[in-house]
Amino acid sequence: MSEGAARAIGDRVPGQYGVVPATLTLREISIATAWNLQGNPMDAALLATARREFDVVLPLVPNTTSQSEGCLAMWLGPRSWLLVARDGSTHRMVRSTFAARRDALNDAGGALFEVSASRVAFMLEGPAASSVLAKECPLDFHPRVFGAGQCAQSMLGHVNALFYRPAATSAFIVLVARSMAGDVWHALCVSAAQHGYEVTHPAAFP
Amino acid sequence: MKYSIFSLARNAVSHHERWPLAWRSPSPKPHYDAVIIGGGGHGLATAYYLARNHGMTNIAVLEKGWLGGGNTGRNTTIVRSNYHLDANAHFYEFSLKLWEGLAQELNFNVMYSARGVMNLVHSPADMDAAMRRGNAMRLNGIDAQFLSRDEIARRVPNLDCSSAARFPILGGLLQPRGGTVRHDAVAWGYARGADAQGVDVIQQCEVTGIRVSGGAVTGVETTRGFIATPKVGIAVAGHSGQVAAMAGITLPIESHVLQAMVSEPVKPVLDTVVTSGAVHFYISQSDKGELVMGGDLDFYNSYAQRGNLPIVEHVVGACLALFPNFGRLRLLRTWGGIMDMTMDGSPIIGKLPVPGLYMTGGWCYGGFKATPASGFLLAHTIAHDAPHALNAAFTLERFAQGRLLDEKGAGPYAWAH
Amino acid sequence: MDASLATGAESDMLLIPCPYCGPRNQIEFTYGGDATARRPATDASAAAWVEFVYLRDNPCGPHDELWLHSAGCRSWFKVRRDTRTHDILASARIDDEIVEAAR
Amino acid sequence: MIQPFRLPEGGNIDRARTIAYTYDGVAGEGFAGDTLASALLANGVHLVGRSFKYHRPRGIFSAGTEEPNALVQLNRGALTEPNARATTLELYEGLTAASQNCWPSVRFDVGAINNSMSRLIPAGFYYKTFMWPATPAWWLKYEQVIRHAAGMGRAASEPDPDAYEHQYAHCDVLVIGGGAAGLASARAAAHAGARVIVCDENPQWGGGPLVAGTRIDEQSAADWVNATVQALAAQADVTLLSRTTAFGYYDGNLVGAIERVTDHLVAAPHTPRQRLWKIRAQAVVLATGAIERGVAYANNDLPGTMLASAARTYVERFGVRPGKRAVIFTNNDGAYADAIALHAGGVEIAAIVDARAVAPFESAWPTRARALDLRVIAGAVLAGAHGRQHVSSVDVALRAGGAAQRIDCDLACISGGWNPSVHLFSQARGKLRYDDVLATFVPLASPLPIFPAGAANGCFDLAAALCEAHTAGAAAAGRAGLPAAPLPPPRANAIALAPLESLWTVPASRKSAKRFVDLQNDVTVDDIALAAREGYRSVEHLKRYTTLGMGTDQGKTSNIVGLALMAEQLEVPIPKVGTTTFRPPYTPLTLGALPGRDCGAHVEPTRYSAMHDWHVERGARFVNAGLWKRPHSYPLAGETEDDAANREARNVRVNVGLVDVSTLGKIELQGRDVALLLNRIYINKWDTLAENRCRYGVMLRDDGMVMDDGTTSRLSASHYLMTTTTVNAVKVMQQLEYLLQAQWPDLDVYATSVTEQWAAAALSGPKARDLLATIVDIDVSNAAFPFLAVGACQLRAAGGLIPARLFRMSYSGELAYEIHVAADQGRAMWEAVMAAGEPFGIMPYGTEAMSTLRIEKGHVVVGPEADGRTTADDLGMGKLVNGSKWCIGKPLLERPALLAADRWQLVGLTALDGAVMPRGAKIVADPGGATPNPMLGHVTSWCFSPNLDGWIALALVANGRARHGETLWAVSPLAAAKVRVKLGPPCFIDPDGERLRV
Ligand SMILES: Cc1cc2nc3c(=O)[nH]c(=O)nc-3n(C[C@H](O)[C@H](O)[C@H](O)COP(=O)(O)OP(=O)(O)OC[C@H]3O[C@@H](n4cnc5c(N)ncnc54)[C@H](O)[C@@H]3O)c2cc1C
Ligand SMILES: NC(=O)c1ccc[n+]([C@@H]2O[C@H](COP(=O)([O-])OP(=O)(O)OC[C@H]3O[C@@H](n4cnc5c(N)ncnc54)[C@H](O)[C@@H]3O)[C@@H](O)[C@H]2O)c1
Ligand SMILES: Cc1cc2nc3c(=O)[nH]c(=O)nc-3n(C[C@H](O)[C@H](O)[C@H](O)COP(=O)(O)O)c2cc1C
Ligand SMILES: [Zn+2]
Repeated sequence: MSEGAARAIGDRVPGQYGVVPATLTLREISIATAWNLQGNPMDAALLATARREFDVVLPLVPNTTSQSEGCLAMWLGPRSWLLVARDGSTHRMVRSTFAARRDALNDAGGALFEVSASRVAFMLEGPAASSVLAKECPLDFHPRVFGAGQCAQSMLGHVNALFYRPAATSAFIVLVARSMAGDVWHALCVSAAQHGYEVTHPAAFP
Repeated sequence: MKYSIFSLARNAVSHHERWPLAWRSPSPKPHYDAVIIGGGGHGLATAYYLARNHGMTNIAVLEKGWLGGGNTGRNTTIVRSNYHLDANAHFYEFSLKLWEGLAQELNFNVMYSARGVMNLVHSPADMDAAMRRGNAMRLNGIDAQFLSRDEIARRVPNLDCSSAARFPILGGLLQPRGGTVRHDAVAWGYARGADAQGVDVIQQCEVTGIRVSGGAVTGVETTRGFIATPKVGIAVAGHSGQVAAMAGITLPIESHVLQAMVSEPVKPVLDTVVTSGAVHFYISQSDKGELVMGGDLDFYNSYAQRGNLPIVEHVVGACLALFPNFGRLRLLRTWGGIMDMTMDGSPIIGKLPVPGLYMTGGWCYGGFKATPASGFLLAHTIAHDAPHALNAAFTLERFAQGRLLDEKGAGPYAWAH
Repeated sequence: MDASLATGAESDMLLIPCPYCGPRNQIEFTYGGDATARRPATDASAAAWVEFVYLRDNPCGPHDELWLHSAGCRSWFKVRRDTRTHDILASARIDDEIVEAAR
Repeated sequence: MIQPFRLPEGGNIDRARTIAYTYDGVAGEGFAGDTLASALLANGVHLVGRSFKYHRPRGIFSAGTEEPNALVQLNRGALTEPNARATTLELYEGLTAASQNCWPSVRFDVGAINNSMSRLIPAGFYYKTFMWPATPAWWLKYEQVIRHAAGMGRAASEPDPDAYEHQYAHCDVLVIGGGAAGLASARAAAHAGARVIVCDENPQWGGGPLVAGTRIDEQSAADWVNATVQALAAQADVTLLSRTTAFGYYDGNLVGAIERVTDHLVAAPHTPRQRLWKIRAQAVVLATGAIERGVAYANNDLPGTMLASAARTYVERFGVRPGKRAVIFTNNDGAYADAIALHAGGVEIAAIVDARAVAPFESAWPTRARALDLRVIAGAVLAGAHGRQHVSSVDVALRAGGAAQRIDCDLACISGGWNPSVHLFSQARGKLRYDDVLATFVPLASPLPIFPAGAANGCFDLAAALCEAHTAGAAAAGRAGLPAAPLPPPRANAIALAPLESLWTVPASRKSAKRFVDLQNDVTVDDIALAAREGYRSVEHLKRYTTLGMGTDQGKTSNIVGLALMAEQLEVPIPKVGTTTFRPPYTPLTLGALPGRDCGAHVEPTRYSAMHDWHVERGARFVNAGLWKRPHSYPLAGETEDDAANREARNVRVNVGLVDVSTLGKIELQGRDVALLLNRIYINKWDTLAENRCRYGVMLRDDGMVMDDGTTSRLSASHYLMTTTTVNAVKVMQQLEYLLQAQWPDLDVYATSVTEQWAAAALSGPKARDLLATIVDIDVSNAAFPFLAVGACQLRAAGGLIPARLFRMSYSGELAYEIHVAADQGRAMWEAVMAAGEPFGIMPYGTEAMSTLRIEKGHVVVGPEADGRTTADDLGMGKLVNGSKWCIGKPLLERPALLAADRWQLVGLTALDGAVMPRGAKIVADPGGATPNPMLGHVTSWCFSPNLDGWIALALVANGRARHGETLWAVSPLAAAKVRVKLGPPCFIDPDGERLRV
């Protein structure tokens, strides 16, 4: 019995939980700033503006992402993207610049919405990560279907969720609505307990 | 032969080899004074009351499959009259009164079990709505009581009445006279009763067309040939839209699948019907011991009589949220039925725009409990070519006139009722 | 992830083919009803509105209907589905016509 | 402890590990690998239960999921489980079970009097009696008795402590059934490179025991099975699931399967008890095997009666002798193999009774049987069995006629033929074909990619089954787009089988003798004749009238016998009678597994605002609002919730209060045409809304009824924020997306939901401005920031400045502001405002006080007032409907009934005589009036107004606007209350709205 076993499944305190030894790690990923950018992907002006304002090329293929040093862009819909600031980037976005950027996009026939606090992100890493997600998510996480750098929106239990695979590793990031993040964290812990998991300190968005 | 303990005893002696047919299997005649399409409870009841109340015996019920094979044979058997809107309240209360004497009326035990129907209340808003409805019932002369949480805990021991529950129970509205009825027996009892009065109950006979000439109905095309008749009553539930279309009529109805399910039989654990609007769930225990459960529609148009897993998961999830003690029981069987969902959640009972054409349908979740009244009133409407006061409000025209009977206020979305 | 506009083999029943995201589980979607009901012009007669709001062909067979990929890309789109079997015959973006892949 | 009927060796059980169990209070021992049934048999226990209706003694009939009889009450207390199948229950240390449906004991059961009365209670007897005395009350009495007699086992009376979970999986080929056929198909599919999942309901692989000495690919069948399983397990994209039953076939090739993870273990921490798999397969191979069926002869239900293949299974798989002296009754070759196995297991074979005129000694097994000189009586049948609680002898009669001979035995093995397990094939909309040679239904065709193989496909010869299965596996992979790679199919030597001769029942010598078709529901041959006689002739009527096949076994061994007998009665071919519908689940499914983890507190997610923890710390009581938890009130020590709400409401009118309104739906809109959109979806006009201003709006449904209301603010030239009610947030967003995408794609408008982004609090009360001025960095004077003004500001909080959006709008009717900040700063904002409010006497208030305030002010709410049946005009907002423009819902407002004079309209009610307004009251003219007492309207919202010190309400009353000043009655028969009420305008405080403009 590790000392972790004393704690209750669902706690956020770093340490080992569930069966021993832990084969998974679970942590919160802090989102500094996030924006919802919308517009017509056929419109060169919009793409150019996006690039100028966030130095990122908007991914046009559904459920894919693109990134620059400063920011990660995830495809949300045919006219909608989620931009997430990547920490430590030189172009670190600050909220005060919102109005200027919004107006720039409005002028380019698009839209920009502040959503930094809308979602909470968790990262799950370890050989069983995808099977833990697949307990409550109908997506196919097989690497042949859901490769590195891809993203997809679906359900995790009864909660809408955005899944992102940062690299060709076993790690997945899942983003969910803030008001339900507590439920989701608890659910992930319960599912992970049978594999044993370790809660580690929150980290920045990769 | 009259059914009774005595006839049972008599027949026991002859090893039950002398029981007569419950109904004949006649072949269609070329002409009838009226034809009822649909051998479910409503169609058979309509025929029964046409003969019994209006002396029309040269009539036929045409059933494409087997008697009671539609929703009559697959519903969760709850009967009640706990309605808010006047027209609904009076109609369903009339039906409940007919249920009370139906076994004797038909000399067939339909097992009307007045075990009470309880609607749980989970929030102050629910509470207001339930009280409003209960008060309306009482003013309409219908039995209703409001139960405290403790009272409910006493009557339904397995219910989780703790305030920690995800859907805490604040109280409940009870209609003591509500309950269940043995569904198959209703079809069989009415069929036997109609047959005894000379009605032709014809199975394996599908209506494929409605012949209209000179602006009025003259007969029906069937898989067993044309049958001439001046009056056609449609009682086909989930197929209402299809059959009405045969006469060129489009209805404010969509067909959706509603699932139901039963657990393995167990000794008595639940003595009343319990329903919860907030969690979309209802449950009762059959006399054989199964827990009979249902919930929401699958939410897509369907004629398939089967649904998918998400709703089953939801229904059972709701069940266990309310009855955590049932977790280790097992699901025995699930099935679906084709619901005739109207755009305001209330039925259409009466004349259709084509003279000689009548319908009862648009039952949504709740037409089984209406069976006797619907048959009684459609029979009246057919016989007099005019509606009875109790079905006068359930017209097809109400949608154009804005006289909707939207009990839930859910609006013009078939799947929302 | 297969983003191709998936038109259904029989095996794509309530595996709903989002024209953008590809086939996905039905729990990601919200049903929107009959896609053939046409919204009348703003100045149309009350009768036209009654028909649009209330009357349905309710076919027993192929049914053109609207779905929203509510847990996904938030696109409304069209699906042709056989109401007798739940087989999905084809799907299309909201502003495209539904074309059934030849079998 | 010795196990008297355990064979000295054999069986794949672990004799080194003895396992103790208790059955009916008696301790017993078995071995690892036993089922409860095999352990009971090893200890000589056959009588395990009483039948459903007649309470006749019943024994173990099968060795698998088809078991109709051996249903036991497993465990005690919270873990107890009714109707557990002893034949599939894996033995584990300490297992406790008891027989059910009997009292006081299974040996002596009072209920057995039903058996002596059985002639009085044929199928459907209850439809013919219990109708007198003719009152519903009497049926309730009869019903009590019937209910207690019925029902089999007992449910627990405590919550199930175990956990369950779901698991989605995706594969190219799902193979259901891990017998020889299933493994052969999996092998072929995997070889083609497919992602394969194989599931089998048993703990071990290999399926139905193959006849001893059978060889596959030059090895013993057992070795081949192990080798194949190991080879499969070694492949990355192959998943093997034992103890996993595929229970249902759903749309989109989704197969539901249930894995029993820990049921066979004593304890397994952090592991769910069962796992419900939702497997999305490109193609499915159905290798579910076949189930043997019995024959209905007199007393064919006595303990000691067993399916022939089951008897063999007990000998070969469990090393147990199911009896000492057996008679085998068959109409096919298979049972000869079973007899041979029993013989090898030391069971004396008294006779093999073959219904076929001549024993087929040219075919394999009969020949071997003769070589062992087992006695074979051909052209004969079992006419009946004798014994009190166990078979002691059977009557064997030649079909040609003549006196029956009695043969002593303690075991009667029956084989009436085999039924392919086509359940899932039928669920997959597969059509069946009646095969006259096999006398059973076999798969014909399905429109779906499902490939039946082996015994499930009616192929009962191993060699053929293996080839067929191999081909099916490759074909399934092909269907998933994977071309077959050459691989030889597994080989076995073919065994010639002589044709079976269909036989369903044997005439009984005495009329009163019972010949059972459905052992669980006590349906006899006579019951089926009765159904036919009375006209219940459709197979569906037969089922419902007699309850044939409606038990927990769903008639796996009996349905076909029943419908064959009906065919005989009606003198029609069997296919004309047809089968009943196969429905999920294939075997009964634990309820707990269906919601899986999403049960109890998690049956639906709960949404918490950013300030939730603060509310909790402040002792708030919560109410459900949609999925949200909202503070109802914040009672102080000794206060009731109502006291608290009244205090909070009063404080807002005299000082200032803060309420959490984060749950309101928030939708941001950007683009050139937002005003145009708003004009079309709201009844009022929007193109006149200036920047940094907000406005109240009402939305209608297409049918003209009020759908939702809220405010919309213009944050910049092209950027708007719309708020919706908490409950309709999702609905409104979907409606907007529908309109923008499907109806008006030409509009340049983008929308996104920001409900989660912004935490919101409403600050209201006469002192709101003075308070605000102390913490915001903008001028909030009436001149600079008038009523309906909107602006951005920063808010001084402990941790520094917080960017915020400020709105001057009022729900309470007081001077009020809404403050929106990013949700992750919600609590900091809230605490800052509370701290700054200290000197002003600020109090937090909950939904109850909020409701009181808005009732006093006459604000309508979607739900009680806008109940889906009310128009804007009913609610007194007719003027808002702008005549000059079209909007959704407007055209249908012209319908006659919506313009009628007697529409129910919104009014305010004041309770007279200092009376308390009852809840959910109805409005009538004469409270004593006879029922039905016409209702003129009803109360929609009501409260005690601490500020008016009396009970007030909002109500919808027929032609209410014309009735201001009238006195009517608000009555609640439920509460036995009636109150005189005065009608007036629906606004009780500050009708001209001066307070909110100061
Ligand atoms: C799962 C489920 C649960 C339910 N629970 C309840 C409940 O608890 N309480 C309640 O009151 N109601 C309930 N209902 C609703 C209720 O079952 C139905 O409203 C009611 O049984 C309808 O009866 P019916 O006779 O009109 O229709 P049906 O019983 O469906 O009969 C219609 C008949 O018409 C036949 N038919 C159709 N087309 C043709 C044709 N062209 N030619 C000839 N015949 C045709 C059909 O074969 C069918 O037999 C439930 C329904 C379902 C599906
Ligand atoms: N009449 C006979 O003599 C007879 C009968 C059955 C099998 N066999 C022989 O056995 C050999 C192989 O037969 P097979 O592999 O086709 O059948 P099998 O009976 O050997 O294997 C089928 C397996 O599928 C499992 N199963 C059934 N339904 C299931 C479900 N819903 N979910 C999960 N598992 C399920 C069964 O428990 C069994 O383990 C062949 O030689 C066949 O002829 C002969
Ligand atoms: C009230 C009620 C109780 C039922 N009880 C059982 C039962 O005990 N056993 C069973 O197998 N089916 C039971 N069923 C389901 C029926 O077998 C059948 O599935 C249902 O009537 C739908 O018919 P279908 O499945 O033939 O389409 C019950 C159905 C109802 C409506
Ligand atoms: Zn999509």
